[in-house]
Amino acid sequence: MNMTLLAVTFLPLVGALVLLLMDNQPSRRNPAVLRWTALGFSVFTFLLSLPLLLTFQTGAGFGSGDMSFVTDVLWIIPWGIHFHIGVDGISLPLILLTTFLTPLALLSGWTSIEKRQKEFLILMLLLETGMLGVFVALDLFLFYLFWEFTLIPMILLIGIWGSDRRVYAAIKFFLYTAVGSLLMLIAILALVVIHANQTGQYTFDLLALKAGLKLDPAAQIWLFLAFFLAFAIKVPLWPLHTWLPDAHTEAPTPGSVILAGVLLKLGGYGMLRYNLGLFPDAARTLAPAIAILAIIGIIYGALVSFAQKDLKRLVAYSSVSHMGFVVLGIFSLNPLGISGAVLQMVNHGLSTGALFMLVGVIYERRHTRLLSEFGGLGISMPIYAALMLIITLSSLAVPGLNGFIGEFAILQGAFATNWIYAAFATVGMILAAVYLLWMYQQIFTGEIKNPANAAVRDLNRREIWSLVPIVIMVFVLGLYPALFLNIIVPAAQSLASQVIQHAALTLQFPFLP
Amino acid sequence: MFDLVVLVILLPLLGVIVNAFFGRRLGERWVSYIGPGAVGLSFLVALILVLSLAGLPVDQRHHETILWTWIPIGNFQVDLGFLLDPLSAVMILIITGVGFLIHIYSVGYMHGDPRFARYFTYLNLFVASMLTLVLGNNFLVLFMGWELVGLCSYLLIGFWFERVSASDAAVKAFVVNRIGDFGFILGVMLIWTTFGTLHFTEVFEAAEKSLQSGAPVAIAITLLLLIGATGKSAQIPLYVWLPDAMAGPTPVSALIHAATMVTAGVYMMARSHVLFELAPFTGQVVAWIGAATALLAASIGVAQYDIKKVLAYSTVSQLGFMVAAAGMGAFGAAMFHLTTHAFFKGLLFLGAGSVIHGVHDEQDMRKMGGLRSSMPTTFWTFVVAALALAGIPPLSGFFSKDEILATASSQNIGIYLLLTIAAFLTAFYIGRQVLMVFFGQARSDVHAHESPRVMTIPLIVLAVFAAIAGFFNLPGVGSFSGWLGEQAGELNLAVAAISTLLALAGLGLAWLLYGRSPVQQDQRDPLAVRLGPVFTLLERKWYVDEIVDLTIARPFKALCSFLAGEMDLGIVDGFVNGVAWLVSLFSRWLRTIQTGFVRSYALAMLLGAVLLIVYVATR
Amino acid sequence: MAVSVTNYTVLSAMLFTIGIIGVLTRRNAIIVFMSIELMLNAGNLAFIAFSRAFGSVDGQIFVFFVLTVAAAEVAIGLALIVTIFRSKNTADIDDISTMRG
Amino acid sequence: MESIFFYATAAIALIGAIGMVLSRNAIHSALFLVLNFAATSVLYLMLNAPLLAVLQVTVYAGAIMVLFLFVIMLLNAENVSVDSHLRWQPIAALILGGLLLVETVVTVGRPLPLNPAGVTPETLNQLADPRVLAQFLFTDYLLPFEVTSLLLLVAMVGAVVLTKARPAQKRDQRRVRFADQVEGSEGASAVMSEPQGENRPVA
Repeated sequence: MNMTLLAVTFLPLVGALVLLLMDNQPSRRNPAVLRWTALGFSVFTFLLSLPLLLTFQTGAGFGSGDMSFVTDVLWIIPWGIHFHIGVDGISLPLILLTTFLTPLALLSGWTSIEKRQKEFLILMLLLETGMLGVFVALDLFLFYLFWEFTLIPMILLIGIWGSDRRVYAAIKFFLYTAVGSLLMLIAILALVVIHANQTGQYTFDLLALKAGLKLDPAAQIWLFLAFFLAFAIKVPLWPLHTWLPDAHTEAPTPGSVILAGVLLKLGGYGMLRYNLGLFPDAARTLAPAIAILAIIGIIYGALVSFAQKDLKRLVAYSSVSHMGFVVLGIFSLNPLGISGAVLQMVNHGLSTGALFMLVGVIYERRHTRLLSEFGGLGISMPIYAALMLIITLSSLAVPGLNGFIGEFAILQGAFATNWIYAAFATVGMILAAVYLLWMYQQIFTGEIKNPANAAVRDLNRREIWSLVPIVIMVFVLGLYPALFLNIIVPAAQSLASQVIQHAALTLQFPFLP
Repeated sequence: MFDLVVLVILLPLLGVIVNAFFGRRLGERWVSYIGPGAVGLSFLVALILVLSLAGLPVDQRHHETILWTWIPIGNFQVDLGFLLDPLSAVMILIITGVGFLIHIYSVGYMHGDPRFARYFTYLNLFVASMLTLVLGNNFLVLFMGWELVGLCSYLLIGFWFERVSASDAAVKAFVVNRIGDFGFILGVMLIWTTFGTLHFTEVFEAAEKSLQSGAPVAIAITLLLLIGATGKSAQIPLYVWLPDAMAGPTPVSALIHAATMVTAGVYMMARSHVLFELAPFTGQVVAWIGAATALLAASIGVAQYDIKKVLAYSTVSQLGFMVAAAGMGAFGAAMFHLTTHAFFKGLLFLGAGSVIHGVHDEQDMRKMGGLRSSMPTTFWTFVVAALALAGIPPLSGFFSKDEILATASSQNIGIYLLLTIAAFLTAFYIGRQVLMVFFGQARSDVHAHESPRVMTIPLIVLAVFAAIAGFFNLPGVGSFSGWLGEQAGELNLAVAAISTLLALAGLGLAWLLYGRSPVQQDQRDPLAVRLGPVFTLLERKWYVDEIVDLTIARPFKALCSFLAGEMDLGIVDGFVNGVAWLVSLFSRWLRTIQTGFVRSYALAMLLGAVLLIVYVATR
Repeated sequence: MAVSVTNYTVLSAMLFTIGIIGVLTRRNAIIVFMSIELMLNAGNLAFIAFSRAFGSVDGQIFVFFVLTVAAAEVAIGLALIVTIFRSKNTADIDDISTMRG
Repeated sequence: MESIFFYATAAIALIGAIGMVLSRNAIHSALFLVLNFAATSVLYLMLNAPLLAVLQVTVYAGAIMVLFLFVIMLLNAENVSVDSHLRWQPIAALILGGLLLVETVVTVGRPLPLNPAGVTPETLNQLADPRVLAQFLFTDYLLPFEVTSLLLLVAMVGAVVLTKARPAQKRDQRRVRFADQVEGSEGASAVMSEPQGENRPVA
C-alpha cells in the first residue's frame, strides 16, 4: 500500500467531488473561487507527484515485474480482479507529464471558458484521474475501466465547450475510440479466459497474466491486433487518424492541450505496456508492418499539415507525424527506440500542448484560426512570437531543445533495426521544418495587413506564466535529458530484452567488416 | 586550464541571456557594450587558450572538457563535451575575432533599429552556436551547433520580418539546410551503428583500425556527411539558399554567410578527414562538386547588379574552392583558404554594408558609382579585399587560392581547369564591382557619406589581416599547415604565374568594359551588350530558382494539397464517413420496420415465440 | 374415457391461440385488451390443471398472483385507453402509430 | 359422465372465446368473454380449485368485466372498423396462431393422467382447501404477496393519475416548457453563468 501514488491518482477525483459540492454561483467577492479550487487541486497533485520522481528507485521495471509505489488489493474476488497500481520507468515520465500539463491546461482556459465553468473544471479533474489511472493500472480490468473513463470527460469537453462542429467531432471521436476499446475488451476477456483454462484461476492481474500465460502464435497475433487497434486509434496511427484533426479543431483550448498532451500518449503507453509486454512474439512478427505504417504516418502527417489553412488542424496533423515517430520507436524493438519513444511522448506532450495553448491565445483574441487571417503578429505581439518560436523549434527537433533527443534516439534505434526506416523517417524531420516554419511565417511575418492584427494585445501575465514552465522544461530536457532517461532506460532495456531475447543490449553493427 | 574553453561559449551565451531579457530595458547604449563585449571577452579567452595550446608539444595539443553525459541510453552514450585542438583553435579564433569586429561594426550599422537588442541577442547566440559547432567533441554536439547556427541564420535572415522576401529567404535557408541535415544525421547514425560511438577520437581510431581504404561503409558515411556539407556550405545542388540569404542585415551576411557558418561544411570535412581519406571515391565526388560550384557561382556572379548578390555568389564560388580542396585531401589548404576568406570576404561584405549604409539602403550597383571620393576608407579597404579575392600577390587570397590550385594541378587536371576559369571570372566580377561602385560618376542623386568610425575601424583591421594573412602559410614554410599537422603546400611557380596572370587579365577585362568608359545612368551593362542572351541566362542565375520552383516546390505543394484534400478528406476520412453513411443507410431501412402499429409488433413477437418453441422442441 | 390433463392443456392452448388471433386481428383497443385477458385466463387454466396433476398447490398460487396482476393491468390499461381516447378521440389502435420510426 | 361434462363446458368456453374475437360490437365481445370466464371457473371447480373458481367469477367476470363494460360505454367504443390497413395481418395471424397451437399440442400434449399415482385423495382435498392455500401465501410466498399488494396500490394510484382530467390550458403550458428544456438547455445555463462572466478579474 503506497499512499503517494494513490494520492496522486485520486486527488483530482477528490477535487472534482469538492467542486461538485461547491456553489455554482461564485460569490461576488471572489468570482474565480471555482477556478482557483480546481487549479489548487491540480497543482497539489503535481507537487505530490514530484516525490515519485525524486524517490523513484531505478529498478528494472515492468519487464522484470519490478514496479514501484505498488498498491495491490483484491477487489472483485470471484473474477480475481485486483486493485493493483504501480509505476515503472515507462509510466513515471508520463504521469509527471499529466500532472504537469493539467494545471497549465486549466490556466489556458482561465478566461476562455465562460459557460458552465463548474462542470468544465470537474470534467478536467476527472479526466486527470482517468489518465493517471491508465498509467498506473496494473490490472487489466482496472486499466480498461480507466481507459474508458478518460473517454467520457473528453467527449463532453469537445461536445459542450467546442466550436462550431463540436458535436460531429465529439461523436466521431467517441465512435472511433469506442470501436477500438471494445475490441480490446474482448481481447482482455479472452486473455483472462485462456489463462483460466490453463491454470484454473481467474485473474485480471497484468503481472500474473504476463508470468503465467502461454499463447500459441496465432492467438498472440489476434489478441495483439485487438489491443493494437485500440492503441493505434488513440495514438493515432495512419490511417486511423482522421478523428484527430476534427477533435482537435473543435475542442476548446484546454481540451486540445490535454488531448494532444496526454491522451494520445495513452496509445503509445498501451503499446509498450500491453502489446510489447504481453505479446512479444506477435510484436516481433508484426513490427515491420507497423513500422511502415508509422513511417507513412510521419511523412503523410507532415505533408498534409503543410496544406492546412486552419492553424489547429495544422498542429493536429503535426501530431500525427510526431506520434508516428513514437510508434516507430516502439517497434524498433530496441532500448534506444523504446527510450526515445517514451521521451518523445513527453516531449510531444510539452511542445504540442504548448502549441495548442498558444493557438488558443490568438483564437481568444481574434476568434479565428485561419492562417490567412494572421500575418505581422511579430510586430504587435513580440513576447508571443518569441514563445511560439521556442515551442516551434522544440517541435521541429532543434538540438538543444527537448524534441531532438527523443527523435534522434528513435531514429538511431530505427536505424539499428533497419536503416531504411530511419532514412524515410528522417524525411519527416525535414518536412517538420517546412510546415512549422511556414506556419510561423504565416502568423508572424510580413506587414500587418489586417488592422485587427495590429490591435491585439501581447500575452498577459497569466498566459506568460502558463507557458514559462513548459519553456523551462523544453530547455531542461533538451540539455539534460538524463533527468528522465535515467528512469526510462532501465525499463526500456528490460522490456526490449523480453521482446528480443539475448539481443537486449548489444546491437549488431552490420556494416563493420 | 583548458576547461576554460567552456567560458568561450558561455560568455556569448551570457550576452544572449542579458540581451534577451533586459535588452529592451537597458537601451541601445548598454546593449552595444554587452553584445560586442561578450564576444570580445570570449575572443580574449580563446586567444589565451590557443596561445597556451601552442605552448604545448605537438602531440599534447588535444584537450577535452566534458560537462555531462548528454544522452545516456544504454550503450548509446553521448557527452556534452568540448574538444580544443589545433583545428578548433583556428576556428574559434576566426569566429570570435572576426565575430568581434563584426559586432562592433554592427553597433554602427544597426544604430537606431527598434529591435537593436534583439539583433545582438541573435548575433551572440550565433557566435555561441558556432563555437559549439567547432568545439564539440563528438558528432552530435557538432550537429547541435550545426542546427543552431542554421537557426540563427534563419532568425537573422528574417530579422526584418516585415519584408516578405526576408522571411521567405529565411525559411528557404532553414529548409534547404535541413535537407542537408537529412544526410548529415543519417551519416551520424551510420557512424554510431558502425563504430558504436560518436566521439571523434574514438570514431577515427576505430575507423583507422578496422576500415580499409575504399570500404563501402566509409564511402556511405562520407557521402552522407557530404550531403550535410553541401547544405551548410552552399554547394551544388543546395547552394540556392545563400544568395537569398542576403535579405538579412549586411553584417550578418558578413559574419554568417561569408566568414563562419558557411564554412562549417568545410570544417566538418576537415574534422572527419580520417573518414574522408578512407573513401577516395567520396573525395572525387567532393572535389568535382566543389569545382563545379566554384565555376557555376562565379559565372552567375559576373552578371549580378545587386552589390550583395555579387558577393554572395562569390562566397559560393570560394566555398567551392575550399570544398574542392577538401575533396582532394588538401584539408590544410582548405582551412587556410577558409581563414583568409573569412578576412577578405567578411571585409567585402562589411564594405558593401558601409556602401549601402552610405547611399541610404540602395543595393543596386547601377545606381551607385563614384563613391571613391565620398567614402575613402570604405573604398581603400574594399580594394584591398577585392585584390585579395582576385588573387593578386602578395595579398592573402593569392596564397590560399594558389595552394588549392597547385594541389589540383598535381592531382586532377579537370578540376584544375574548372577552378582556374573560376579564378579568372572571380577577378573579373570583383573588378567589375569595384569599378561600378567606386569609379565613374554617381548614377543617382543620393548624397553618399562615409560611415561612422565604429564601422570603419573594423574595416581597417580586417583589411590588414586580408592583406597579410597569406604570410601565415607561405608555400614551403607552412606554419599554418604545420599547426594543423598537415604538410606545407609547395610553390608551383607555373601555377602561380598562370593564376596571377589570369587574375590580372580578369581585372584588366573589367577595366576595359567598365573602367575605361564608366557606365552612365540608364546605360545598359556593357557586358550585357556583348554577351546578349548568355548574359540574361547568367543574370537569371541559369534559371535554377525557376527550375527548382517548377520541378520541386510546385509539385510538392500540389502533392500536399492533394494529400490534404482528395486523399485525407476524400479517401481516408471518406472511408470512415462512408462506413458511417452505410450504417445510417441500413438504419434508415431498419427504421421502417418500426411501423408504429402495435399489432405488427405483436405479430413479430408471435413469430419469435413460434420459432423459439421450434428451437426448444427440436434441440 | 377419462378426462386427462392433456384435455385441459389442449383447451388452454386453444383458448390462448384464439386470444392471440384476437390481439392480432382486432383494431378495437378494448377488444385487443380483452383478448389479452383471455390469454391470461388460458394460462391460468393450464396452471390449475398442472397443479391438480402434480398434487401441488403452487400452481394455484401462481394463478392467484396472475389474477392480481391482471387486475392491476386492467386498471392501468383501461386508464391508458381512456387517456389516449381523450387526446386522440379514438379507440382504434391502428390510429395510434405516432411512435413509428 | 365426467368427460361429457368437461367437453360441454370446454365447448362453452371456446364458443365464448371465439364469439369474443368475432363480435363486431365490443359489448357483445365483453359478454362473450364473461361467458368464457364462467365456463373456465366451472373447469376450475372440476380441477379441485374451488377458491380460484370463486375468485375467477368475482374478480374476472365480476369486477374486471364490469370495468371493461364501463369503459366501452363511456367511450362509445362499441364499433371500430374491422378492415385493416395491414392486409396480411389476419392471414399471418391465423397461420402463426395455428402453428403455435400445433406446437403447443405437440410439445405438451403427452397424455398425463389427471390422478397420477402419487396423488392421493387427501392431497386432492388439501388442494381444494382454501386454508392450505392461505397458509402457503402467508409463509412461503409472503414476499411476492406483499409485492403484489404494492403493485395493486401503484396500479390504483397510476390509474387515478392517468385519468385525472387536466385543464387544457395548463397542459399546453407544460408542453411549451418541456420543449424549452429540450432545445434551449444551453441558453438557460448561459443566463445562469452570466454574472460569473461579468465579475471575472481582468487577468
